[in-house]
Amino acid sequence: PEKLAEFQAKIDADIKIEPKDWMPQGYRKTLIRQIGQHAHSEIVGQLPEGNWITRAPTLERKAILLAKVQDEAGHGLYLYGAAETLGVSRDELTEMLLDGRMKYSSIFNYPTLNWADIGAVGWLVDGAAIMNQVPLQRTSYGPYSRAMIRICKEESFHQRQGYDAIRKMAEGTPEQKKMAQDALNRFWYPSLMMFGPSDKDSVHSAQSMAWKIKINTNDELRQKFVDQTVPQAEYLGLTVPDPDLKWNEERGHYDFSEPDWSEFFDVIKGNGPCNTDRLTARNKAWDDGQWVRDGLLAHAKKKRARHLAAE
Amino acid sequence: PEKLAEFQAKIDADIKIEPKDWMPQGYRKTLIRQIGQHAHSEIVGQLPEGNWITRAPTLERKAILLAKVQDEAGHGLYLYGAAETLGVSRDELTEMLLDGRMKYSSIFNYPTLNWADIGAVGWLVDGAAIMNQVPLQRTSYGPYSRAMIRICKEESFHQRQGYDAIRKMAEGTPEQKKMAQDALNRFWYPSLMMFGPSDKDSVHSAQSMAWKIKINTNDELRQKFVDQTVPQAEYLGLTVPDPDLKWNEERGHYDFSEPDWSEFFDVIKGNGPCNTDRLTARNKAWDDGQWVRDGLLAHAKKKRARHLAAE
Amino acid sequence: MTQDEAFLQFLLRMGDNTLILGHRVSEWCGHAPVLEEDIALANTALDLIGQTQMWLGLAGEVDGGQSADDLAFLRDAWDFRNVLMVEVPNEDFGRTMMRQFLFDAWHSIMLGRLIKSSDERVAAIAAKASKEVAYHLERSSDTVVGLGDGTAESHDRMQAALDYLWPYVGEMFASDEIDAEMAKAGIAPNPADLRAEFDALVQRVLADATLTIPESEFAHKGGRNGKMHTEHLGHLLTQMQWLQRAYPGASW
Amino acid sequence: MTQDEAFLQFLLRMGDNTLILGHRVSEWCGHAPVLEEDIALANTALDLIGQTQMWLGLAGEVDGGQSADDLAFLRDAWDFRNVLMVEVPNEDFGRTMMRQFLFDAWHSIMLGRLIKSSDERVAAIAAKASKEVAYHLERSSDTVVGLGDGTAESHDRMQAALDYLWPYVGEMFASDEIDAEMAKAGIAPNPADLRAEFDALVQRVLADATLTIPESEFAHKGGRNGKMHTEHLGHLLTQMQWLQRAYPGASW
Repeated sequence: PEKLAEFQAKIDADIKIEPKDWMPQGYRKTLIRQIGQHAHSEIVGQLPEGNWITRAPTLERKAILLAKVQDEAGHGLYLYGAAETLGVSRDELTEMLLDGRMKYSSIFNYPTLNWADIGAVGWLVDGAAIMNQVPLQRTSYGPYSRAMIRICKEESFHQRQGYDAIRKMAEGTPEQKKMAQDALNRFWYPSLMMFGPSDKDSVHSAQSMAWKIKINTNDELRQKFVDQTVPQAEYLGLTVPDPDLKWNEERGHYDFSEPDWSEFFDVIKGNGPCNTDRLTARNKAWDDGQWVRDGLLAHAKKKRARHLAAE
Repeated sequence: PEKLAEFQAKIDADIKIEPKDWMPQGYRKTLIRQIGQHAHSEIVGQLPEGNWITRAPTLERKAILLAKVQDEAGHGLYLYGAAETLGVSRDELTEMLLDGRMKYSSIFNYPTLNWADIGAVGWLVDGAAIMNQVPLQRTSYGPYSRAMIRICKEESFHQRQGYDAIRKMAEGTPEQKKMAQDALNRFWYPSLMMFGPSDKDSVHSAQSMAWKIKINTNDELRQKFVDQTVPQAEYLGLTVPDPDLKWNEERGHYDFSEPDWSEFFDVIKGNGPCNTDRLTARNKAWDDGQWVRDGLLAHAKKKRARHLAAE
Repeated sequence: MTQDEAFLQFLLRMGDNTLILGHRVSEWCGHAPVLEEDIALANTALDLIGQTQMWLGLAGEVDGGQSADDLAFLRDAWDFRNVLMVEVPNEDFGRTMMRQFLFDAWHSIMLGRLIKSSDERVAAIAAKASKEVAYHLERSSDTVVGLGDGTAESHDRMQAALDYLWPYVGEMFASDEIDAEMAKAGIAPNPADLRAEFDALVQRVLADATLTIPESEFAHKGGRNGKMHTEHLGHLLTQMQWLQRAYPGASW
Repeated sequence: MTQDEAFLQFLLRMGDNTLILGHRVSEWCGHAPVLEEDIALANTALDLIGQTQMWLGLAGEVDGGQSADDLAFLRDAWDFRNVLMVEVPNEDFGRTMMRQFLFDAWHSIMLGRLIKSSDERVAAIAAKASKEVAYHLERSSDTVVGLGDGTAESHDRMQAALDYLWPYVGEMFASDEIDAEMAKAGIAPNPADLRAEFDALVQRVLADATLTIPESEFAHKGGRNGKMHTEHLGHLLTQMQWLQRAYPGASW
């Protein structure tokens, strides 16, 4: 308890917790879950965008999309690295993803169905992710905080690219504009869900906020996202699929409809449009790649042995 | 030797040899090879045409192509059936195809690269095949002869459909006409090769002709094919890719250039554009289907056992 | 929504189902586990494409003079109205045949009702198609039973196929305002009303196949109204529509 | 054939190689065996697409004002001039990396010569690309050695990949009148002249990988002059060109 008080004092004083520092089990466990899920989201998040790489309409768009998906894999690396400082290996985390013990962001269980979806993912999904992540640059755990700083920089670049891609569609031919609207229709509510259910319904929030693993409430962030995104949609000439959306002068915020939380819980349970396909794809990549990992490992050992023998 | 004379006398008198009749080992062996190769050709022949089923340009064309490929599988069935009357099972023959001990027609080692190829295959490849097969309706072995009668009827239907398909292309847009010409350029010489090397170079021909397993010489059939096909190409407004092709008034036939026989022997050795892919596809179908064949067999046995138990 | 608009949607739903499933089945051509199956699958695909020509042909008429080919080859994914089940990849032969069986079961019941449609054109198409589909159902039922009650491996594969496909079954019986409109006009039954007959049929065959129907009642949706397709449809269209897209206006 | 015509063909050969291989490599995205490989493959694809923009951009200039995108997305299979090797499907990671290694080896040697091209534009592209490709070669060599000299399984898979791909190697060194024209003008080397350096490099790496180079000298051909492609190219284009074909004239 003395240690615990000391620990909390450091956090309150905005001193970062580092891997070798003492920390409560709950703090460690919560962090592993949160960082791991975030890492998995980057990995699974490659799939919906990767779905359009082979169909990107220009060389430039193909290059941008490849670079983006590559960055996401890189974010996965940083985050697995941060999680490893807490004593869990990347392989352990991966196995928990593959057998369903750990989750990834539900947004990636929605399909990408037209090219404007790629813009929408950048604009809305990365937009919502950044909204979540920016405060986490100040999170109490050092390696996590530093990973988030690097990631946020790249993510905001992605978001601008996404907005640019959907703008091009919204300003394009009638079909392109229709694609952009269709993308917004399908991604709007799932994006709002990315902030999680209302904090009233969230069990862990208070402790996580005390530990500065979580900085803002879900509802705060969701409101901020709506306030930021609605004018952008208007600028694009697109209609947010919410008839009750309107500016509330008094609050200084937009009033908006809640997403269908039963859908949210359905998707979490595994019933999203793509849950099965996403996990199948990741399992297949892992299983098919076993011989590669084994081969490279065997070679590394041989090489080391030869090196030692030569000394 | 007495039996042998009797056997030859029956053949000379155009009496069909039937499965239970005595026959020389060489006759049986040659027939198994010939019928087996023919059956395999029907099976492997599904692949180059199947390659365009998912890309057929209209519903009608798709239906025609499906029906045709279905017929070819049917021909495979008849022929394997005929071979089975000689004491070799379909599975044995299949395994010999899959491990390379038996061949299939080399023409199917050429790729189908544009939609006009589908027409060209019907027109030229089926055309050459019919040229080979029509005389075989009179072949000495009863089951083979009867199979050929059924097959020839369907093949000539396919050939007309193929000609119609390429005619549509030749009369179409400039790009379509270019596709038709491109198809003719690629399939002309391989079609000529379908009749085999000149009889001068063929070891087995004399015996096979005495046995009426082979009715005409390769060169006779090739000439007949050229004579029939050149006017059709002219009618289509397409150019046969042979600068030396011309009508020989004296012979009453077209003079034409020999195909590049070194290419022919290269393809037979396994170096055609598609040999590896074709055999890989067939092996994959067979290996992937093992559990299906096993499952259906196991069920049939269970069913029979239940049936017996119920009696 | 006017009755004509609803009728068009109904026809697209019928025709897109057979078009997309026919395409999927045709992918097997030359790759089936046994020669007889190659023939049977090609035959099934052929029937489905033929039915597509009738349904989309009528849809094109109703829609003011488009051809069945225009509808098949020149619409993008969002305009398709097939159930999601027919879009999923073939995977192994087991999943292909299970999908076929589940679809055939619905299809045969649906067509049986459509024979009595108040619209004569619909009734005529249904009369022709239902004979073909009765045969499809017989075959796919036999195969599902044969493989379900075969070896341990074939049983497991068929169970996995059923588990994967079951969440796609519900959409075939989802009813919306279009279905209500069709039912009111006596053109087509309300899909929800077919469920009991479907369940009885499927339960009987799957019991013979020694397979267990999953308990979850969750159903994917979106295909019939075009609001949500699978990612697979777009890939399928790149192949199917290639020539028509690359060489617009040509005649084949 | 004029020198301009030959120059255009040369540029298409360079650009189509990187375009098609870049596409193939990009298919791995999200499916690689290790996260680091996902990143490396995406990076390779990205470089190749960037090089495509330069080569096809120059080709389009020479050809009278087409854009690199026009050339990439609006030509049909017969207009492509890449070697056949870059068309073959990825298959497993082993074949993908072996193909990459064989191509990188040729590519790095070729670019090394092109740096000294008499055409400044070619020299400039080569200078930029050769830095990237030196890194590709380093990586693919390491991987080929690591997997060839890894486990028994990884060794066998790499040997199978080499056996499959070897007949596609010869085409990279086939010389025709276009190459002669380019060599005469000092724009590009005669490919045949690169073979000795290639053989030395490849033999060294494959020896480290404990792999055996097949004896057959047979070489598939047809890609560089467009007379014969593989059946795979057409399927690749259905995906690659889909949007441009379906929505002609749109700006993305």
